[in-house]
Amino acid sequence: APTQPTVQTREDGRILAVPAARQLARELGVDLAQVQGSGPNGRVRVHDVTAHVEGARAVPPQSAQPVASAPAAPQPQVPQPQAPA
Amino acid sequence: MDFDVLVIGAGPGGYHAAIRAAQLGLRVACAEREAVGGVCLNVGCIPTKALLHAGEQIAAARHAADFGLTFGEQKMDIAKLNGWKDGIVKKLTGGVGALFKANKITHLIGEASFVDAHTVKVGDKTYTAGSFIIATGSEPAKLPGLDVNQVEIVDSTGALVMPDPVPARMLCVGGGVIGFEFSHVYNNMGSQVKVIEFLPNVIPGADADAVKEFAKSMTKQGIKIETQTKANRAEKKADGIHVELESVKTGEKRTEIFDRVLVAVGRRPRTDGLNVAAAGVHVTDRGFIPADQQQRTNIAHIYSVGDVAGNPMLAHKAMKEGLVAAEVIAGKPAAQDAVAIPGVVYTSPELAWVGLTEQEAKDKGYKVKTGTFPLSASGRAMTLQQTDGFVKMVVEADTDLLLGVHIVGPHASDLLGEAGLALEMGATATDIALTIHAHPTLGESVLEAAEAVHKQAIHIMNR
Amino acid sequence: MDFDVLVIGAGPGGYHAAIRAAQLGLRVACAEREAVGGVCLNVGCIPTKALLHAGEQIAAARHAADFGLTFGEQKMDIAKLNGWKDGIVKKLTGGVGALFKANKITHLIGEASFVDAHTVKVGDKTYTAGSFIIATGSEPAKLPGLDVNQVEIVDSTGALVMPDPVPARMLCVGGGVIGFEFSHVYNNMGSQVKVIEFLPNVIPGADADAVKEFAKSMTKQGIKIETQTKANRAEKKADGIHVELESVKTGEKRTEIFDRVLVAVGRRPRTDGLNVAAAGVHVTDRGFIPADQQQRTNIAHIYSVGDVAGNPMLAHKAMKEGLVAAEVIAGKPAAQDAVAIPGVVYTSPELAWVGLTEQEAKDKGYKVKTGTFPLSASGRAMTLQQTDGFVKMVVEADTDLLLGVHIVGPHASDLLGEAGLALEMGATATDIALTIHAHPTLGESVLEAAEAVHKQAIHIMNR
Ligand SMILES: Cc1cc2nc3c(=O)[nH]c(=O)nc-3n(C[C@H](O)[C@H](O)[C@H](O)COP(=O)(O)OP(=O)(O)OC[C@H]3O[C@@H](n4cnc5c(N)ncnc54)[C@H](O)[C@@H]3O)c2cc1C
Ligand SMILES: Cc1cc2nc3c(=O)[nH]c(=O)nc-3n(C[C@H](O)[C@H](O)[C@H](O)COP(=O)(O)OP(=O)(O)OC[C@H]3O[C@@H](n4cnc5c(N)ncnc54)[C@H](O)[C@@H]3O)c2cc1C
Repeated sequence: APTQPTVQTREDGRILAVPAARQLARELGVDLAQVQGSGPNGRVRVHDVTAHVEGARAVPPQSAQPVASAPAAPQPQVPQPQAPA
Repeated sequence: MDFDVLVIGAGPGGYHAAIRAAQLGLRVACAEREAVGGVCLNVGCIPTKALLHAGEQIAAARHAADFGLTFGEQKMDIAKLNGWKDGIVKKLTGGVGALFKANKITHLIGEASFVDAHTVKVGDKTYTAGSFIIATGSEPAKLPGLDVNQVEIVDSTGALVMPDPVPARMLCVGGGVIGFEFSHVYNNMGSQVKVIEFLPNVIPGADADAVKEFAKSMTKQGIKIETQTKANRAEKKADGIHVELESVKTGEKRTEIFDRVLVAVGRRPRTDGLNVAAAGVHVTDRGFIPADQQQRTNIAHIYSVGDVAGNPMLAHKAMKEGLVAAEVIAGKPAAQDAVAIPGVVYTSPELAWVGLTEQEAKDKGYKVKTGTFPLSASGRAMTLQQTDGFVKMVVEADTDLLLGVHIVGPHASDLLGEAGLALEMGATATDIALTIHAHPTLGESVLEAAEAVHKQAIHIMNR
Repeated sequence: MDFDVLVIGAGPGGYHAAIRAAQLGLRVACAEREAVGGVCLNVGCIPTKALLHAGEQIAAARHAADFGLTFGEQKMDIAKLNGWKDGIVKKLTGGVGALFKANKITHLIGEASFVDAHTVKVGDKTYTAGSFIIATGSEPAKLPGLDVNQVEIVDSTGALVMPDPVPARMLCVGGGVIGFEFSHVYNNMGSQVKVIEFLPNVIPGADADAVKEFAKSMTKQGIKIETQTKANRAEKKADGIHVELESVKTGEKRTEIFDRVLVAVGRRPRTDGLNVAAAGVHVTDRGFIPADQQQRTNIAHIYSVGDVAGNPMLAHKAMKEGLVAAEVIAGKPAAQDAVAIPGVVYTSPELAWVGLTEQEAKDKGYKVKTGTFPLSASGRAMTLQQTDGFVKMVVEADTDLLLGVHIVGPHASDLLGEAGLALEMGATATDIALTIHAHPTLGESVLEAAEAVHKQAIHIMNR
């Protein structure tokens, strides 16, 4: 089973994430600090959050994973923006 | 339960909350004791911008001589000016009223006060609601010794009515955003304006370099600025209002004579008549009703947004908080998690900023790089006849992460859109530098400031 | 080898390439046969914007009556106008010259032509270089039957010299960006202006809704627009220039009389005198020298940037490509990989866009959502007396990904900064909607258009 990714934390304590990713993380009950960001400086984008959720779903729920057991998490309709060709 | 949500106050915080709550299908009421639109639409953001535009057109007509356009005698019909400004206010407040109707929001006319945590009284009727949003705003702070009579000694509301004739000598007590906006208006209208400020710098909160550039331009335009100065008392005499000014540093006092004195020394939260105690809502010593990231007060179903919830007292902060409160009540995953709240002084040039000042960034322990691009090197600024100012970018040295953007110049407030989005997106100076900006635009100066961070601006030498 | 890089042409493409190459430590020469700054600074972007500003000030003075400001007789000193405009050009081209010096760029005066793939002749001297950058730009396209004499029948260069008196009747042949900018200037200066366009719509390439809104405002301001119309021939007679116009649809012909005719039917790449054949560089049928993402032509050490490299013929595209070529030559990982290149018509209101139009997005197979916010609902636009226009956002329906932004309105070009960065960052409409935009600004209309995509704009009803 995949291990929890090690997420770099910034010295200023800020978790870099675009606004839509922050909102989606709240909606899905995801702790952004646990999400591996794919952008520069570890910036979290929407697809990072969805990938995190999908990764977590592939693993049987464990108590150590708040994501999968978050009570409010609905079955996510996961948007995945792609840059236009 | 009469309503799902009852909003108290129809300023920008309140009306945004009410409309969003209605959009999300809730039964909404909004109580307002004065005029829909609050301070912002009636006696704040909007009428000041109308007057500023009018004043700037007077200045523009003067500068038109540079390119050969001259005019005969210029006349200003002050009654028409006030009427035009009032017309815009009416149109906008009427618009909010229409939006209330269209969104089926019950508009309760009168002062709201809590009976208990689930009941509010408006006029002689009481209403129950599942949630309450307190959006009661703020009012001008008072200054002992200078009693506002809205004729000779005015606060921001009185200053909005341009007198006829325009005062020859104007004193503005307080060198903050509101003080400078009015000073700029009156200066353009022909008043001799002096601004006094208690602190060593005007526009507290803005970047020191930006403030310096801004103050230089204001001074060049004829506004006299005296910092570390306070006004002790004012007395009306036959030849004008005698104001005792005092140097904060030396204690030296002198009396100067003015025709109008504007007291613009800040604003304080407004909770009078609201009787929040009955609901058990916590109020701070300074009168604020603090809220968490979901805009909840200490009482879980009572929310607080806008000026009454805390600083900065700005309309767009109130709007954001209003939307968040409404969405949270509707069960949405909203939060007031903004990286930065922009600030603007709508003078000409404008002073606009978002994010950390250089000093704030340093104080927070960041290793900082900056890049500055002067508008004197911008082709677009030249064609607009407005080359005072610059764009300054504050960046985290190691990561290139954008921390703050500070702009003095024409349309600076419009350029903030990019800067604000960049901060929220966690953009780097490189992201901005690699984005094509249309030529010739003022936005190119934002790009060049980002390039300057890397010592690669094109239109200046990078040292 | 005399130089690491020899740049041919000192327009925006060429001078950006030269300066960046020098910043990166290369030995650089730049050959120019006319004036440093190219079309853009001398007879393009900059002087048009100067004239547009002057024209808009005339219009603004007229609108000032709305708020009570009136003027006596208005006079326009045309010689001074032309001189002011020329002064800005001189300042900017002088600035580029100074930057060349400061960056130690050798400025070769004269026409450059290739001797072989490694040697270029300028005047009577030959120079060798490791790489070459072709940045020779473009020139106005000609129209048979309308011979430009720069007096009665002018191209964009002739139109830049405002005649005294201003022509009473002006015909603009071509309803593109350049045509409309001049039409707007002459209209504000007092000419009766007609624009004819061969195609069914003006401003080809812009979003259809935006063009409609734009054309409506131009028409309201007095510019007559006739689409699907062409000009066959022009003849100077005692009472003016007789121009034969023909309806493209019906073939119907008629003759109309004008005092000045502007031919603005596009531009074509310029390679005359360059003798690229000697270097083996490929030139297309239409005269372009195409380049790859690193700006390399078919000959690996010869680069091509700007108008001569292909459409769109815009200064900021030339600049970007110039920077890319210089960085690639210096061994940096640069590429012209822009998601979108913005376009602007600098009239009042401006028409500005970046990214895909609604139709383009559909043609590419996107499932599209749009959101539009009218400036008539913007408080800031009201205070600026400019409420014509809107912000329209084109978004991919399923992912919310921003595809294009189309703006008609004041300062539209300044608002493009946010839109352009958003496209480059792969932002969604939600990212924009969640970002606090200062109040009251035009940028709030960008936010509201993003909200409108989700049927949640606040200041309009969302249908
Ligand atoms: C001159 C001036 C210029 C300004 N310019 C700007 C600017 O350019 N940009 C900017 O962002 N901000 C500006 N501001 C600040 C801005 O106006 C405020 O931040 C904003 O109005 C706060 O909104 P709000 O909804 O919190 O409160 P308010 O706008 O103060 O609205 C509160 C409303 O609640 C009502 N109310 C209060 N108590 C009760 C009660 N018990 N029952 C019923 N109704 C009640 C009041 O009548 C009022 O209508 C300016 C302010 C001033 C004074
Ligand atoms: C009226 C008008 C308004 C415009 N407004 C805008 C606008 O607002 N925004 C915008 O983005 N674009 C605008 N453009 C387009 C813009 O001017 C061009 O896209 C831009 O100038 C292209 O830059 P360039 O470096 O490719 O070429 P150019 O600017 O054309 O420069 C090429 C240079 O190369 C020199 N040259 C050519 N051949 C040789 C040779 N053999 N030897 C030596 N030197 C040579 C020329 O003398 C010239 O100086 C406008 C154009 C016009 C005509």
